[in-house]
Amino acid sequence: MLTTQILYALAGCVLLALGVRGALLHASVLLRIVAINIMGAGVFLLLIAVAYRGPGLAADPVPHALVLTGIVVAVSATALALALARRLQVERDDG
Amino acid sequence: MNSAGLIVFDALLLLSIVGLAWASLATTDVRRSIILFMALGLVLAVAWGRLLAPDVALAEAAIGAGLSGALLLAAAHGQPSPLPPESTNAPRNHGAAGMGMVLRWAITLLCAALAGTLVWALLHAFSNPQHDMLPRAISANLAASGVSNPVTAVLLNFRAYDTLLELAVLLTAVLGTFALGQATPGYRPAGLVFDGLVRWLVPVLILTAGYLLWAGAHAPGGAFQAGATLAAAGVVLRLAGRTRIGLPVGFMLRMIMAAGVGVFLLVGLTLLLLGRPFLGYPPAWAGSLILMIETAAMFSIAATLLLAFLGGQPESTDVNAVANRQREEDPRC
Amino acid sequence: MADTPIWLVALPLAGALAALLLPRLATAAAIVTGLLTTVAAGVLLFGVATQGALHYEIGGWTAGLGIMLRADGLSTLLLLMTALVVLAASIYASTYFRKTYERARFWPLWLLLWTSLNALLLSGDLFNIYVTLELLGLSAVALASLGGKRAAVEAALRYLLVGLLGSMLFLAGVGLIYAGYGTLDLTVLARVLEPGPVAWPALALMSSGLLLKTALFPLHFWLPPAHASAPAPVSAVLSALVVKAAFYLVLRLWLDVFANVITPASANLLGLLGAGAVLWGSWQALRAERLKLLAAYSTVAQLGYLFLFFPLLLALPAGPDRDLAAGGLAMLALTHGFAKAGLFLAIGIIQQRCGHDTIRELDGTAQHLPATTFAIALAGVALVGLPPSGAFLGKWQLLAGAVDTGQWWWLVVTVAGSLLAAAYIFRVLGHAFGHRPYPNQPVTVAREEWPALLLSAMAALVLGLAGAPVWGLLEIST
Amino acid sequence: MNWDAWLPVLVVASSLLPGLVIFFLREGNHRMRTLLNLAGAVLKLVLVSSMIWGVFHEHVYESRWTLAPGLELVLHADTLSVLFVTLSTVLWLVTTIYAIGYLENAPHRSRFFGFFSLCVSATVGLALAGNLFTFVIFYELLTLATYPLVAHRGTSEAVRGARIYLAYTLGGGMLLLIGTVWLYVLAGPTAFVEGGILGTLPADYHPQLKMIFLLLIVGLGVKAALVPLHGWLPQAMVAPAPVSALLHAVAVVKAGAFGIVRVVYDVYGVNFADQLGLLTGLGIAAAITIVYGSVMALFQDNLKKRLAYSTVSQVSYIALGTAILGPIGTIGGVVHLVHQGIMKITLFFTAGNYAETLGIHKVSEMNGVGRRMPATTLAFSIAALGMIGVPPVAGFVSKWYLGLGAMEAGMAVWVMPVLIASSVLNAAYFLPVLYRAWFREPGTAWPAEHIPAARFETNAALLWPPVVTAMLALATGLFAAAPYSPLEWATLIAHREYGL
Amino acid sequence: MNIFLLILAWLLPLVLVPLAGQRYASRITVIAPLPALLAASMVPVGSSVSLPWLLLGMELGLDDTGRVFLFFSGLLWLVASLYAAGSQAGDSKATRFRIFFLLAMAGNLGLIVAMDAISFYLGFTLMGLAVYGLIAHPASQHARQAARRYLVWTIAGEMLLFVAVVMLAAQHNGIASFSILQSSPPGGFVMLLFLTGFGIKLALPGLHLWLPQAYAVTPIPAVAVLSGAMIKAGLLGWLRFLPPGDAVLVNWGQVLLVTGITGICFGAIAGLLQHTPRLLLGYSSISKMGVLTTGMGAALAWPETAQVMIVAVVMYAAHHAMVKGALFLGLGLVERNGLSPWVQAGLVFLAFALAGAPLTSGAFAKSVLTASLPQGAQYLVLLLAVSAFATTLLMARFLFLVWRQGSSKASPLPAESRIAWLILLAIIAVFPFVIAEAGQLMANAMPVLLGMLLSALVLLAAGRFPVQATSRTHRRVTGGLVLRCRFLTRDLLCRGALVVETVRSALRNHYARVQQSVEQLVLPLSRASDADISWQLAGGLWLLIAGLLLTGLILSI
Repeated sequence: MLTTQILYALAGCVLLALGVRGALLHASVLLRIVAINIMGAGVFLLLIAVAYRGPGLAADPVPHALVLTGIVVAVSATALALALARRLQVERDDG
Repeated sequence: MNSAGLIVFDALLLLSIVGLAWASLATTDVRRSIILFMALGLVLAVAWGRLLAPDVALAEAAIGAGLSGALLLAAAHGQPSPLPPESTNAPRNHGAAGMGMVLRWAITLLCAALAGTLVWALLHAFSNPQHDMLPRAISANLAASGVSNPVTAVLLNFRAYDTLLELAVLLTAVLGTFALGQATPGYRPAGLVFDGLVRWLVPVLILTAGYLLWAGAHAPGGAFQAGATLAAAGVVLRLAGRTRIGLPVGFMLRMIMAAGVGVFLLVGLTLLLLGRPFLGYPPAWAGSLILMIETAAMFSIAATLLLAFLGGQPESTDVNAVANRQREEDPRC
Repeated sequence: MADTPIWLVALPLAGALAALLLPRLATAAAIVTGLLTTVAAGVLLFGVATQGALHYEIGGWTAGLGIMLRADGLSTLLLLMTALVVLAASIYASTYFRKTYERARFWPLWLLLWTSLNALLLSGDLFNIYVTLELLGLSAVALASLGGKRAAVEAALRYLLVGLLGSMLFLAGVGLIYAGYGTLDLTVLARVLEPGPVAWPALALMSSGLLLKTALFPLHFWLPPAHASAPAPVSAVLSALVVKAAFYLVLRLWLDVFANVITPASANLLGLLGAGAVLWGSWQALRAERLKLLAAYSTVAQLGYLFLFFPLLLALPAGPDRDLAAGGLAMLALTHGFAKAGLFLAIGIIQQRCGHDTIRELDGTAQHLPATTFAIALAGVALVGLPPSGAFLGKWQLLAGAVDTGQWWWLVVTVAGSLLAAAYIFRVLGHAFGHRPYPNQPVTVAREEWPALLLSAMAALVLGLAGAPVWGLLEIST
Repeated sequence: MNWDAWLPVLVVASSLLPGLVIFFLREGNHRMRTLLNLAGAVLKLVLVSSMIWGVFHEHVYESRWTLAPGLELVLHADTLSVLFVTLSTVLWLVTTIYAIGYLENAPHRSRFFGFFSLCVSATVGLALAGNLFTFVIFYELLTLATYPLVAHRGTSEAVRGARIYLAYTLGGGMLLLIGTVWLYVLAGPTAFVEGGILGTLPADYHPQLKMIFLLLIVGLGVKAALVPLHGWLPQAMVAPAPVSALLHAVAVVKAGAFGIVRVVYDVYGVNFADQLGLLTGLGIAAAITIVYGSVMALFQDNLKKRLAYSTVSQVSYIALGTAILGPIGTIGGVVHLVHQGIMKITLFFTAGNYAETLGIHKVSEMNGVGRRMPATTLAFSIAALGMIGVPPVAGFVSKWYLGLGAMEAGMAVWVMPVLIASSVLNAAYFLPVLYRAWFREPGTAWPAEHIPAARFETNAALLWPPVVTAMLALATGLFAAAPYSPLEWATLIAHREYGL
Repeated sequence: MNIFLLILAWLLPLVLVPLAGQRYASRITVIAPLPALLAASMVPVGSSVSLPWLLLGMELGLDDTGRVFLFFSGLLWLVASLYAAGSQAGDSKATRFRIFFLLAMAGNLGLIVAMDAISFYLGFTLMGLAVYGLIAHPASQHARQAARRYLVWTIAGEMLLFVAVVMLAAQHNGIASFSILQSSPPGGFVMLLFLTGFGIKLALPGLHLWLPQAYAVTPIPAVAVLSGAMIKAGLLGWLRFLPPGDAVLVNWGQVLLVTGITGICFGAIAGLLQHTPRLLLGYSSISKMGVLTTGMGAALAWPETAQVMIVAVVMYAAHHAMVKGALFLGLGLVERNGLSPWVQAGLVFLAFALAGAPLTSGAFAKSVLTASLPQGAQYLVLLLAVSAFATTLLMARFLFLVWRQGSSKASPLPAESRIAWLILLAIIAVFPFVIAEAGQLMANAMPVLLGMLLSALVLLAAGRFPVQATSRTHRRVTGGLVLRCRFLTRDLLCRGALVVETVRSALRNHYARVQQSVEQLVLPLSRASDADISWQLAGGLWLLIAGLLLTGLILSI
């Protein structure tokens, strides 16, 4: 059992929870998107912490690959969400 | 660094991570929140480094912190600050406010419970011996994967299918963005200082991208980091107010967008037709095929991220222009 | 034959690229792709039926190291349904979208959606499922926003955020599983998973993420606006397939992977929420003023039925009775898929021909659009669960399971839901029969109406009368 | 599959396929439509005739098709089904001719005849159903096929009537479904077997079986219009006359009654049902319905509504016959299935004739109509007298056997008064109509004379069907004891049910 | 041949029904009763026909009783048909009259040759209902009322009979053939039903309420057969269903005796109080049916002499049928043609015959009856004498009323009608001499003489002190009762409907109220659409469900 692993995983959990809370409680779309990104960051932190095998030891590459994929997916989703939000803003301004 | 120093470092890092996240979510000022989020991204990149995940650290720095932040900031550009609540038409009264308070606390508590549960589960998971079967299998097969960086091996060989779909996700996102119509024209041009900065920043970024791509095979780096860096160059140019940011238009643009998925798929299907499994590279060819895929992917990623940043299809490339005739009216009921 | 699973993913993906690169030929490319993919689905079904479940290791790497695609009876059936529904909707869409730029925007996303559906149904790896879920979510959102109206964009945005939240929780669950068991392969996991502090939260996280995506009551709030404001072919696929895909995952997780983790209490919770969905969804559908909203709420209700099966399946001992109930579940899901797609396409025709879909002003539709009305009626029969639709057989098994396990309350819910469904369907049909100045030249546009008719007939007639092989196919599992 | 296995399918298909084709015919193509309709009807008649012969000689006609494991769609011809099939076939033919005349130049004829054929297909399927599951399927199909017919006129009243009809029948269908499923779980596939199949179940199932019986009977009772489940029937009379005729005489109402017969005899077995104490309840429900329907009919001025309430009353004779233990009561109930059909269809035909020819919708408008439309009124009179139970019209035969059966079963104490009360009430609401029609002086003008008197008093297509059915009603009573008569057939059924 | 005649007896009238609208229909109608008469005279007693395919297995046959009945009924129908050919000639609705006339004829003749209960019931019903058409034929308010009243009673009677027949058949395993049914006597309840059911047709006192008014309005040829032939169907019913000679039925015989005696007295007294000839004849029929009832009662009460008694009763029935029929026809002649001398003579003769004066059929019938009386019932001789006396008085009053009654002479009857009457008169006059012994013809002189004497006195007195037309006793007594009954029924029905309606509207109101309150209760719920569900609430629910799922998984119940 590694303290580092636990600590970072714990931080990941906190980030996830914070993100969920933010995503649910914020009224602004952009803030919600930020919150979801933070949530994602928490999950990634958790995964990387899981991969950690201790100082000097090679970490498990699989979660790293997963997180890399996850980051790209997250940014894609963010991009689409932002485009929608912007479009909505335009529609609101027009209407 | 000794272990005590490490613990202090860890503590500071974790505190700043949590603190930044908290701060970023506690504010209702969108821009402030975004900047704090970008800061969080940078700190996280450090954390990845600390956890011996340099590939992720690079990607986080380039994408998580950099591009996401840029996207968010660009979106926040036209918005009043702070934003009005999304559902202004929802009836609000004192009772509802009271309910809202209860709800806030309930959600907070439930989130705390969520975190608690996760921690409990993780503690339990960590208390068992680590599962090393998969890492061992990877190192055993690394030689056949065509690359020496295990992360790249997983990404582009063992779990290449994930990556293929991930590129498809990216493509979907940008197509979705396109579907929403024209790009919002014109950003506020940056100042002269920034303009000066651009002159040397862009070539550096492009060079970095090339290096990252090449290095990916054996060291931290790869198509995503490279693509993100390349996109960053475009973003910088755009922020400098340049209209021409190196993006082609029309068919070429679509080719570049499709290239990542296309080459990936082409390789996979060619192998399939040659009697190998889908994406089952012959070990001798694996390195070159992966590099080929990665190159195409880099361009696609760069173009896609840039387009996402632009928030839509650049003008004159829109197929809108192709046909604007009105749909002929049908006999109504 | 053994390669068919990967073709099912590769073909629509290639089609999407073709449609993207050649906007002017997008429709043709899409239809060709659609036909090829449908053939592939048929070949897969044949293969699974004759040779048993198919496994495909991508890249030749063994499961665990690489990603394995698996096609068993259930997934194959759903793949075929997906192929048929999407193909029909494609044919309809080729007339629905008339401007070239609309087509250029629509087809690549459409085929990407199909790719994601097939990939999801075939996936045998938890993280891969996450990626397919995201691909599915994003393409669905992008398509839903194609309506371009403010309502559509607003609904799409909400849909996206909900989807992201769900995926993130799902991913957190995946992380937990990886932390606890060091593998992501479903087949392996099914062997090693055991009840405990890792599996419980993991299942809870993944399930709640998926429940949000599958719009189980009371988490359905995002669905009706999104499905009601999307273009008709998109609505059809969203309602018929996309929510169903998330449900498929719940089913997989609960019945295959986490089979020895789940408990009666949790299954009852799902059943309870399903009951809520049946009643609330039907009630809202009854009150809906627009056809599309009605159809969307009907989807909420119909998904509820599927969840009613969980407590039954858990209570039934493994054996023929359980297989029958499981077959009923699949039958209900299949029927709903076809019926709802047919319904939405028909509504699309009405909306385009009449310029609106307000139920109260539908008087005389039957005179004006007889074939379309007939399609709605057929779909309605299937939604209510009247014979000879497949849903009747499904509901029969639901009722039989409820009686068999002594869980009477689900029986009451099913009956109440069916009656409410009849009420909202015949509210529409009643208007269709209403008076309108006669003569009014009936309009029949074969290319527009056939897809809806065929889909509805599939649900209301074919599945019910020739659906027996479904049970046999479901026995084939990994 | 050989001929014996195909025949039941063909019997169903002979109306189903023409119906489906008719949907796609252009509105103006009435020659083709008529041809299809009549060809289907005649073909069905031929097929059914061969079936009658075969069943009499103990041929087994059976088609099976698996819908799901353990759930089979079974079409099986036994004596009881042949009786109902024949009734449906003959009356369908007549009604089709009538409908062709009735709907001349009316809109939406393709739709109408399409659903009309579907309705008959569902009825025939229901008659041939070989197990409860199949029965339920066709039962629901019947609901679906008749809904558009009731709503056909498209007026708000028609749509409302159709809605009420649907609400009732679907609700009933659900109860039936629950009962069927429950029974299926307890006893497996419930094939219709003469003498019933449930008697062998262990005794601790009996309370459940009672519950199931209640569910089934209530479910069927909706269509059979048992009080208080009859509310839809008077509403549904807004349908066009041929539809009402078919609805009241053959299809819907009769389907419910037929179902009750099936459940009591071929699922539970009448002796077992009696042993469970279920028959008395059924009988009392039927008795209440008989009296209630007749009393309500007294107060109706609208002719079709009066007939509708009369149906409520008359159909329960079948249930009453079922509730009477013993072969004679069975004969009475089963034969009334046919007799009521023939007589009621005549009444609705004639009511339609009055409405179409002279615009008469109410009893109070019928003064002297017998002189203007003697043949129609004669048909009406014969059928009405039959309803009262006047010999030699068919209704008398039913009543005779019901009475004898009640005596035999020792239930005469309450069955006889019900029979008598019903006859008296029938007389009370039918005879004044006859009086008006034959003895009152006509008013100065008819409410709305659509068809002037020419060679016949009205269109030939409208005139002949009721005349033929009235003659049939007379003949079935007069030649009740002749071979192949409904009565003889009912006797055959009773003998096979009781294993005599 | 025999078989054909037995079938043709009732089939021919039916076959002629469709021809009733033809031009020569009135002539054709006349041939309708001929097969019945032929059958009565040519078919040997005891022959029978079985038609198992008809109805529920029809049996026809002819026995002694049937033969007499067939004879006098056929004769009456023949005469009435001929009469009607004249009397209904100017009737605009003659077709309708002929249809019902033929139907009633078929029913009447059919029930006589019927040898099973169902065929009998068929004929009885057919006759009963067809008569309604004859009574209702004149389009007057009176006719309508009378017809309706007749119908109510007839249907009541038929219902009782239906139950009785069914119950009787049930005693014999559902077999309805008379030969089987008569093998054992019916049970008490069935007996009561038969007595009442046929009693209505026979107009027993208390069950006679339909009769007087019906006689008052029915066209003459119809009322002739009604009063002559058809009313006797009740008697035939008794004879068919109640096997005489069984000791079990002795008590019922006593009941019949009492009823019959009451009928005799009531009919006579009420008849005397009438002021129109038709009503008077009606009550006279009630009185005479009392005689038949008494005879039937005697047959049942003394089983050993039952056979003889029955023959006597049947003979009496034949006598009464022909005389009463002829009286009505004669009355019709007076009504239409006025009081010509030869009609007066005929009527006087008939009056004597009915009263039972010597040398008439009445004397013969009464003497047969008296002779058949069993030992224990000699007191009935006195009763019969009283009856004869009363009849004499009635006939005297009848002649008086006929004489007083004016005649319109607007539409004199053609020759056919007169010939018909004359034929009947001739037969009445001749047939006692053919079959009776001399002693029998001389019976009954005393009471008739006494009656004549008293009548003459009254006539003289009346001439002295002109009396107003007799009070309308009948209307007040019977009509009042009937009316009251009808009002009561209608009242009850209306009240029932009212109650139903009240309950229904109450339920409806209640339902509306419940609906309202439910709506108010669930208003927030029903108004709430999902669009209003805030993001936060949904999110909270989501987390809650996740938590519950976890709890459900952990707490494996």
